[in-house]
Amino acid sequence: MSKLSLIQAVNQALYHEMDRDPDMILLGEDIGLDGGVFRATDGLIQKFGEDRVVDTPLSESGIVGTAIGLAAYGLRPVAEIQFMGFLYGAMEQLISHAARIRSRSRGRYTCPLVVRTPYGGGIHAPELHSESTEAFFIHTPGLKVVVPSTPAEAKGLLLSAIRDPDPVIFLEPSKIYRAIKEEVPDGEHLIPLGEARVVAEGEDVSLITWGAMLHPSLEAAGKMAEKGVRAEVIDLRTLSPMDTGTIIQSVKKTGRAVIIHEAARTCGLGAEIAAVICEKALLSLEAPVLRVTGYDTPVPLPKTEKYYFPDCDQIIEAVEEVVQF
Amino acid sequence: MSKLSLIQAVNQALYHEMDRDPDMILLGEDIGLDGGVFRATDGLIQKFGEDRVVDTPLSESGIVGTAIGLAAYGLRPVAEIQFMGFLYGAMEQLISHAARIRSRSRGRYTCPLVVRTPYGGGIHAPELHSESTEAFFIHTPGLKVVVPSTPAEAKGLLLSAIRDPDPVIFLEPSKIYRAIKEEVPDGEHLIPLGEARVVAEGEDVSLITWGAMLHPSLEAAGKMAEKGVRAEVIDLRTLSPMDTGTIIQSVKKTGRAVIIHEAARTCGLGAEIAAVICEKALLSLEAPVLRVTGYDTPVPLPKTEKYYFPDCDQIIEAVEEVVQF
Amino acid sequence: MPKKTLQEFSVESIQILDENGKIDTTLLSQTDQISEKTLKSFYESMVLIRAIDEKALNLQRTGRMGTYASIQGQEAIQVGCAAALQPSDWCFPAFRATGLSVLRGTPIKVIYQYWSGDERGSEMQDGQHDFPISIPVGTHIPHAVGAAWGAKYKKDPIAVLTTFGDGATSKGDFHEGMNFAGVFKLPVVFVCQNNQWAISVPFSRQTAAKTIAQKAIAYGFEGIQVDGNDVLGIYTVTKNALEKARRGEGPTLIECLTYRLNDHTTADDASRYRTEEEVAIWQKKDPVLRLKTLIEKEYEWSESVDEALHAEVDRRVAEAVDAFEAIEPLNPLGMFDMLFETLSPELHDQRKKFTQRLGKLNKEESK
Amino acid sequence: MPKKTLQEFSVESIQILDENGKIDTTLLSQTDQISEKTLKSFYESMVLIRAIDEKALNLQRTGRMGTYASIQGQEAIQVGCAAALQPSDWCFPAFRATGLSVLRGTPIKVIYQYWSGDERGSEMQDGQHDFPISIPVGTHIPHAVGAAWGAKYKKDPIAVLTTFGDGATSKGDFHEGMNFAGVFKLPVVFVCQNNQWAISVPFSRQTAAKTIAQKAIAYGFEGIQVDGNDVLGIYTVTKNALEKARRGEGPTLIECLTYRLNDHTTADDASRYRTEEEVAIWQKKDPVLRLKTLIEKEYEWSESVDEALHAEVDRRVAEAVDAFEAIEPLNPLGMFDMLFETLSPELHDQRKKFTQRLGKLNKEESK
Ligand SMILES: Cc1ncc(C[n+]2csc(CCOP(=O)(O)OP(=O)(O)O)c2C)c(N)n1
Ligand SMILES: Cc1ncc(C[n+]2csc(CCOP(=O)(O)OP(=O)(O)O)c2C)c(N)n1
Ligand SMILES: [Mg+2]
Ligand SMILES: [Mg+2]
Repeated sequence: MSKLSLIQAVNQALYHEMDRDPDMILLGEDIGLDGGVFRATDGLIQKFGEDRVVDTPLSESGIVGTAIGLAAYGLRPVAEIQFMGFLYGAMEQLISHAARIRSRSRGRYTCPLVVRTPYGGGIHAPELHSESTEAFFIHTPGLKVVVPSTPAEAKGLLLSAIRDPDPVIFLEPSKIYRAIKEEVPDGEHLIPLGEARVVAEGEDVSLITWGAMLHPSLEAAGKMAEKGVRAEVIDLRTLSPMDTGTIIQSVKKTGRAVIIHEAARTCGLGAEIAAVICEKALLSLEAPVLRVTGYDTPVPLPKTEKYYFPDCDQIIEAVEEVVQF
Repeated sequence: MSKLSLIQAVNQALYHEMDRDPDMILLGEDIGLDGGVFRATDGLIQKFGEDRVVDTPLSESGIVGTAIGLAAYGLRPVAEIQFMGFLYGAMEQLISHAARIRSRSRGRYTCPLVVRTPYGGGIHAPELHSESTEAFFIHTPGLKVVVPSTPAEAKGLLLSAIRDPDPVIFLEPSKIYRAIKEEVPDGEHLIPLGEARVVAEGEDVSLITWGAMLHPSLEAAGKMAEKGVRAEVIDLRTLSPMDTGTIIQSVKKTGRAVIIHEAARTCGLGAEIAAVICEKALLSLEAPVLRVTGYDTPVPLPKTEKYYFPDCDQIIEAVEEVVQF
Repeated sequence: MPKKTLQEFSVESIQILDENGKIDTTLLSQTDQISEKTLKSFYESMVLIRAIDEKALNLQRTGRMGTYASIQGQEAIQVGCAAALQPSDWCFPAFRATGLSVLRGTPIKVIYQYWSGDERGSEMQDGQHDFPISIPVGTHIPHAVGAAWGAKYKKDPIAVLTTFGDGATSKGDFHEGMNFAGVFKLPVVFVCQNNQWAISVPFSRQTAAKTIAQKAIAYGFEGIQVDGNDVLGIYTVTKNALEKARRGEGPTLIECLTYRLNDHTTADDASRYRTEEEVAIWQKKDPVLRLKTLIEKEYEWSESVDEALHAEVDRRVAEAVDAFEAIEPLNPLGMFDMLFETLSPELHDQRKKFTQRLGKLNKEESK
Repeated sequence: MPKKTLQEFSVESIQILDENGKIDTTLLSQTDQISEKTLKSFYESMVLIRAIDEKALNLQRTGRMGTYASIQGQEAIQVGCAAALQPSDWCFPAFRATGLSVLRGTPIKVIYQYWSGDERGSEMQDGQHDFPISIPVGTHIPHAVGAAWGAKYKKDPIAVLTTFGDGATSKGDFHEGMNFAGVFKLPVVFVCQNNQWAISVPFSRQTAAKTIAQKAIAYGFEGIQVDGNDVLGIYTVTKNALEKARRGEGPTLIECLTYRLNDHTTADDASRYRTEEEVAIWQKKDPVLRLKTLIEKEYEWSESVDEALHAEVDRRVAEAVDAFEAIEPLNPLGMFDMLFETLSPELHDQRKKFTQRLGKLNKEESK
């Protein structure tokens, strides 16, 4: 065990797996000597050499497209895209190919590819450095989508993502890359994909969230506890496939749900969660399912970005609304 | 008035507007002498010349990217993308640019661009010719998304889309390009964006749908009427911005809702609609909100594609389920 | 050095077998000699793949197959490439490569399955290192580059070949793939079947460059044009490029200048956008006829031998059609079962409901 | 014609003002003479934009501005381009173009606003036909091409110029944009500021081509390399290219070979990936010093005149900083109000709730 930040945990997971699996290679922009703009790959080129830690041309579609070929050839490529906003250039490769290599080839070729990318806002960076459009990938059959919320989670989920036989979009909440440190198990540490985590148990309301938003949600839960409202907090971890069972079980118990995400509201994952609840737990509902989300606008530039992201107060307000409904 | 198919109505709208506005130009693959693979632009190059009806290189991102420049320069470009599945190559231009030109430039430049593309399945075509990923664009702040369901609707909505000062993704259900003919007003015919249409009134259940799915929905409503169940059928027409008012009003009246779309279920627009209902009309609900949708898989190739798309029977089943709940 | 020339480039064009069936022996002897047997087998392959193509058009016309993209006029490229490839090489064809696929091992029946919209039409044979066709033009090019990268990483002594059309060169994926191949000096050969049309868009509207070959200059490696109706030229150039790739000397772009003799696909009507005269000119350059002239002249290939070949080919194709038509229906559950290694609970649920629906549908149909 | 040469290309490099401040008069006289006044104004512009850049670094270091991308070493390109452009021309700069923007009319204050994350930093002045910077590398290139297309369509007698880095040439958008420009023969000039690094990725990892200039060959138009630290070369070549564009003779790619003297941005640490020796070599080629040497020699530019210029520039910059620091806070409602011409009901609703939240937040803050 050592106390690591999320970015260090990512680095450790990459190191661990590269050491274990000679077929794993990293590719991306500035991941070599520079160690990645967030230093996720710091020290890896020194250890594993430039055949395995490969700086590529500035070419997101090229990175994902060649990674698909690498994966089909039998390697385990882990691609870094510098920011989620630059993944849009690779959408055709992801949707039309990564997600379909296995089914198109009837299982003959597979695509065990991980695309890692920092995501979400709050880091005072220029436009398109604060994207949280996970819904695009969740809506794409054939992809998995994973978002860790703490350092230990990051290590355990990333290792599982790399070993997964299918393509995984691994979204790292950049806001909390360095904000939290926690004990992270050394060596093997695997958290299965597809299972949500109940971070806090409660009887009165279910807070459903993931990534950086877990933290204001926990804060809100703490404050509400002082007022006697016991919130259950669920960290989804794997967004696709989603652990519907854990959500429904919780809402059947609490009768109330608030979903918190950074992404724009309309057609975000929050909508899917609300729809599932409304379909499978309607009779348990004692209040409307509320969503606390980003607005249906681009994320503002740093000067006013703070206004975009859900904060503890907004979560508390929503909780109060459903509790008092 | 003349009796036209949907594709003829599109052609007439393009003709009408090009005739009226010398700044309107068409660009895309095979839209010139070939008249487009579906013949949407048939005859237009002969009438308006090759400066205004422009065959481009095979380059979807180039088409959308240069169209953004054309629009910002003051033209009214209408781009044809041959099939929705090929729009994925242009996602970065759409998300990072078309949707942001106005806000990034603080209103100095605008992007009055229409991207027309055939969408949806059922035409026995190869892979990626049956896509209905409207949710991607609905989830992108700064874009509008419009889907007509009949010939007259197509003309009225397309004219409004072209005159709209902001970028519009105009999705034409290719399955019904030639399936229906109806009277289409000659000359000016404008249907405002952002307003849904109640196609059939009813008291017992609201069927909410758009595009080609309107037709099996109407068929199902007809069959249910025979059994005494009166369905209200709503054709959304503009998917973004969505006419929430019409949806909520209807569900408050009927207490039941079934949403029908071709797109994959998870994170499709159906989820958003269910979430909005669950938030704004929970107390009116007498049954869970059900979704009849495509599966969370790619659309199969022609041999088995029919199994993918919602059909009348599935809609009836869902209606019976909510009515008997 | 106020003004100086940094670099000079030239773009060459190769032709070994000319339009009258005459061979340029100097060029041929520079490479290994092509034997009588090889020449005849090239011709046999061309006759075979043309017959497969003709039959596909016929199956489509008679409603037994879906939309099909004819390869007529482009047979030399596919035969030349197939002959130059080793079985251990990997191949990433675009959709106009029926001939190449057959020669790489895909049964004719499977070709017809693909074009009839049957997913089993994308299955590869054991030991056949080919990627299935995908539809978005040009987007498979980076996959070929990635596989070549994989081979280089694993030190496998193979090369990768990918084919695509002139239209494909306009896509960003062509650019990004070519660029990676150059930067990492990968063992990959890019074969552009420049048939001068992308559906209705002529080559001059695809690029202002006079050749596709010169596009390699942008990526720092060699590009060369070859007469796309000259199987000997294609075979020779491709073989050299593959060997160079296997030697670790990097990628090559080969532009095969040819012509699409038929409509783009069976859903297209080429008379809307190009003249009969143009087609007629290229009909005279037919790659099959050209090779026939050669072997007739050089190796006494007689009409009766030719007829026997056609009869044998027709028999094979007819057999394949029978097999194609006898195929049991595709199980639609593949939609779920082929997507991930393990089904998620939600997909499992969807699959279960679908199975129930399927039961009902099948009952109704059998009524 | 068994083997023939189809095309020959050469890539030229131009330098008018060499590293010792000496002018090649033959080349210069081919174009219109550059007057003493012009030369001095070039120098003044360079001094100005370097001072703006220095101050930006300082503002960032002292926490008064956000991440900033320094242009040091690349001033000649920006001054040369700005001088070659007409006000009626359109300009689509990438992010490393502070100097170009200022010389095109953006107030210094607005530059600092942009890099402090204030959306008003993207506002253009009346009559300034420039696109705001956007962040995804290379993706603005097609916009420039589209605007050039618009100008051609409207028969406006203007040209369009776009700048980008060496890294940008690897993106599909570069390719698709260049290709459209060639096919439609559009009045656009592509200026690549090849500073040999894309953050930590060296030019050799960006492309296997020896020059960026040769990439134009792939698109059928002219590409040329110019010494990117030679303002006279850049001015001359760019002016010619713009005039050619305005005459309807199509696009040009200009590669300006230069070097980024500072870190990629203030968030970067270039010592992780490149040597001090390399930087030192390029420091000697500083474009500002080079021009200073020339005007000192030719026009008796004295130290005292130089000091006066620096004093005046410092005053202007200080004034701009004051103005920058006095700006009233940005209204966050712009997030809604700038998105569409008309707000949808849903956005109206979100805006309303946001206004209430803002009220609360402001109250809390003022407590
Ligand atoms: C990305 C993409 N855009 C458009 C299409 C539709 N389409 C299919 S084939 C084709 C033309 C291809 O031309 P080319 O690359 O020259 O190949 P050819 O058909 O001539 O063999 C087009 C436009 C497609 N399949 N993919
Ligand atoms: C599409 C995209 N990918 C990655 C980035 C992150 N990034 C910002 S600048 C840069 C390097 C750009 O290099 P170059 O084009 O040579 O311009 P320079 O910085 O040298 O001026 C990178 C990778 C980005 N902004 N956009
Ligand atoms: Mg072609
Ligand atoms: Mg650079």
